[in-house]
Amino acid sequence: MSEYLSALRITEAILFAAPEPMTEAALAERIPSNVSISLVLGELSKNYADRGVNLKAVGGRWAFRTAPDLASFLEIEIKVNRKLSRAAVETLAIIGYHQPITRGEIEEIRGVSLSRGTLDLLLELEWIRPVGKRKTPGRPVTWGTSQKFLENFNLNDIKDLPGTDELKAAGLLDKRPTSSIFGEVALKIEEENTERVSDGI
Amino acid sequence: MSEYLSALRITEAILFAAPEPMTEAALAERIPSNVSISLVLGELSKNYADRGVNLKAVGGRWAFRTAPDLASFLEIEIKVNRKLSRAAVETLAIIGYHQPITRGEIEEIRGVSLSRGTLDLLLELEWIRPVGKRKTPGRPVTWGTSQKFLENFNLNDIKDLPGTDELKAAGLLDKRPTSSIFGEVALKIEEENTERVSDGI
Amino acid sequence: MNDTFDNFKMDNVEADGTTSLVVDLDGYEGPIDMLLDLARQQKVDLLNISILRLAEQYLKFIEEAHKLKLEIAADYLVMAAWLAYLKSRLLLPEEENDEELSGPQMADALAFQLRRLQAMQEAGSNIMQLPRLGKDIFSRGFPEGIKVIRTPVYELSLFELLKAYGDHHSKGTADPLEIAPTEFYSVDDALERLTPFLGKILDWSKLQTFLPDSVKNDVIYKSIVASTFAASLELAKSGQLEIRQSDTFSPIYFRSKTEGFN
Repeated sequence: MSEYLSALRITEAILFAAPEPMTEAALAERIPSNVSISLVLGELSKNYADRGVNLKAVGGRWAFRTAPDLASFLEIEIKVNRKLSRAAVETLAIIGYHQPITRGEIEEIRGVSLSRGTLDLLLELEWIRPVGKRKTPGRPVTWGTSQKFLENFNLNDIKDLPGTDELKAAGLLDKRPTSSIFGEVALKIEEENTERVSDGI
Repeated sequence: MSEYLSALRITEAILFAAPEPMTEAALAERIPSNVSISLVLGELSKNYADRGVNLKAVGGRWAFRTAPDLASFLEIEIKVNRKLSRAAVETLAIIGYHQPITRGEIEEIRGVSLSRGTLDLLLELEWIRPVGKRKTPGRPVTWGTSQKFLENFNLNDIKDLPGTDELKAAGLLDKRPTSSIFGEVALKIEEENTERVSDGI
Repeated sequence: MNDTFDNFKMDNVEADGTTSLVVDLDGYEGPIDMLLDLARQQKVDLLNISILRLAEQYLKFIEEAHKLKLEIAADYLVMAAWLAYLKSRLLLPEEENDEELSGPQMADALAFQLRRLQAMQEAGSNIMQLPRLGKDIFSRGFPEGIKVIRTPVYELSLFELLKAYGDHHSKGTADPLEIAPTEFYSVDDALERLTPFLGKILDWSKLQTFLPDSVKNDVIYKSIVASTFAASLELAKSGQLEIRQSDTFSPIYFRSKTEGFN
């Protein structure tokens, strides 16, 4: 058996057996060193493109997934998906498109203070994660989406979120506070919000 | 898409996603009724026969399994650094200094009985070896250190192990803990001791 | 804050009498969200929205709510105050003022905020429509897993080996305890050093002048200073020395005690 064919089979087997998506680097370690893993993954994903199972890159890692168009045939059991609140969906989108972003900035965009459970819920779903601290007074935590978020929504990269380019072109991914333009009244709103937030904690 | 092709894709996806092997009957329920499931399964298993993943019937139920010849590629060997137990280190040292020595004699020196695994582990590491039998009732095995022991500790000969006097000079026969209140001086003393030990090798 | 408006609906008949505006506050996510909904009901592109008209609608709503003696959350009232101010700025001729934004600039800022929030609301529903893992697409149901084989590697240095032997060895034998000589300066050493000077220190002299010259390192130096000080206290107690220090951490001076000087 040629080394290339062997690499194809090994990669296929590993990706089938692995419980989690795998990085190219981890896969490359397991195939003959003179075979390019990108070539192998390219051929495999082409092989599987029209099948019931596809080979996909999710969150920069590779995994087999059932083809999206077969969803209706695969509802083996009815899963009770907790429906996310409007606030949670909106917050998730804001974090997705504006990350890294602080709680305060999310509140700016939504024009309302975040209720207690919203970030908690997204954190519990492991869709968001703290990614750092803003170098501003108080050093607030900044939030971003997680690997699990990408895997759950079948995205390879955060740039693959629907409409990213259009939103960017329209200047809508600007998280600058509009309140700075609102003047004193806005400052008052902000203060009240801040108080409420800290009350809530 | 033809119904047959659709049935192939659905079956493939179901078998991939199913948490356990599936019967033909259960699969038949999910594909267009005018397509024969046996035909579909036959074609799929032929498709996958030479691949990294095979479709197999086990006990009348169908499942994807990684190809048996690839088993070795589905293993990861991880080297884990472990610390030897105190008992093992002490036993090894006693064998080093008192060889040839029987198990009973080791126990006498240590004042406690040797637990089951201690000698086994040292033997498995190939640091000790049986060197003969004591000419006493029961003819117990005597133990000594191996070539690998010498290699591991970078010794030319077992006689190069520092003698009791040298150990004492190096402070290794002294139970008094080096007190931290002596500060830098103590540290310096300790360093000197360590140097003296390595000089002795 | 939404519970304030539970199940509250009101009809707002437009000035032209054509559009019936239904405002249901139950489920609004704050005043901007409500403004956005009012804006959507204008059925024009947000880029061309009339902020003035929007402000009027919002104010009208707040007014109606007041008439019905509804309790309104502070956020909504603050927004009303701001919109009233914006409205006046938009209607009155602009004064020259560099420090403040003009009415139209303020309106633009609000329009931007509305557009941005709307974009995020749409983005949210787009995200939720993506095929989801475990709902629309599935991973391997029965992953065989990658077997991890752990090979233990034992590392032992000669030092550890010898140490173990030494520790064990000293456990059993009752060796006499040998105390290693320390290089530290004892109080006795200091007394010995100070004694020859007694009776000869006619003027106040710094403690440091009595220290031995060849000091090897800092720790030892500190021990000498401490011991010398302790010794000087001893000598002062026995009436052979006087000690002076003018302030905390300031230099310490010694002088021989002269008989009958007091």
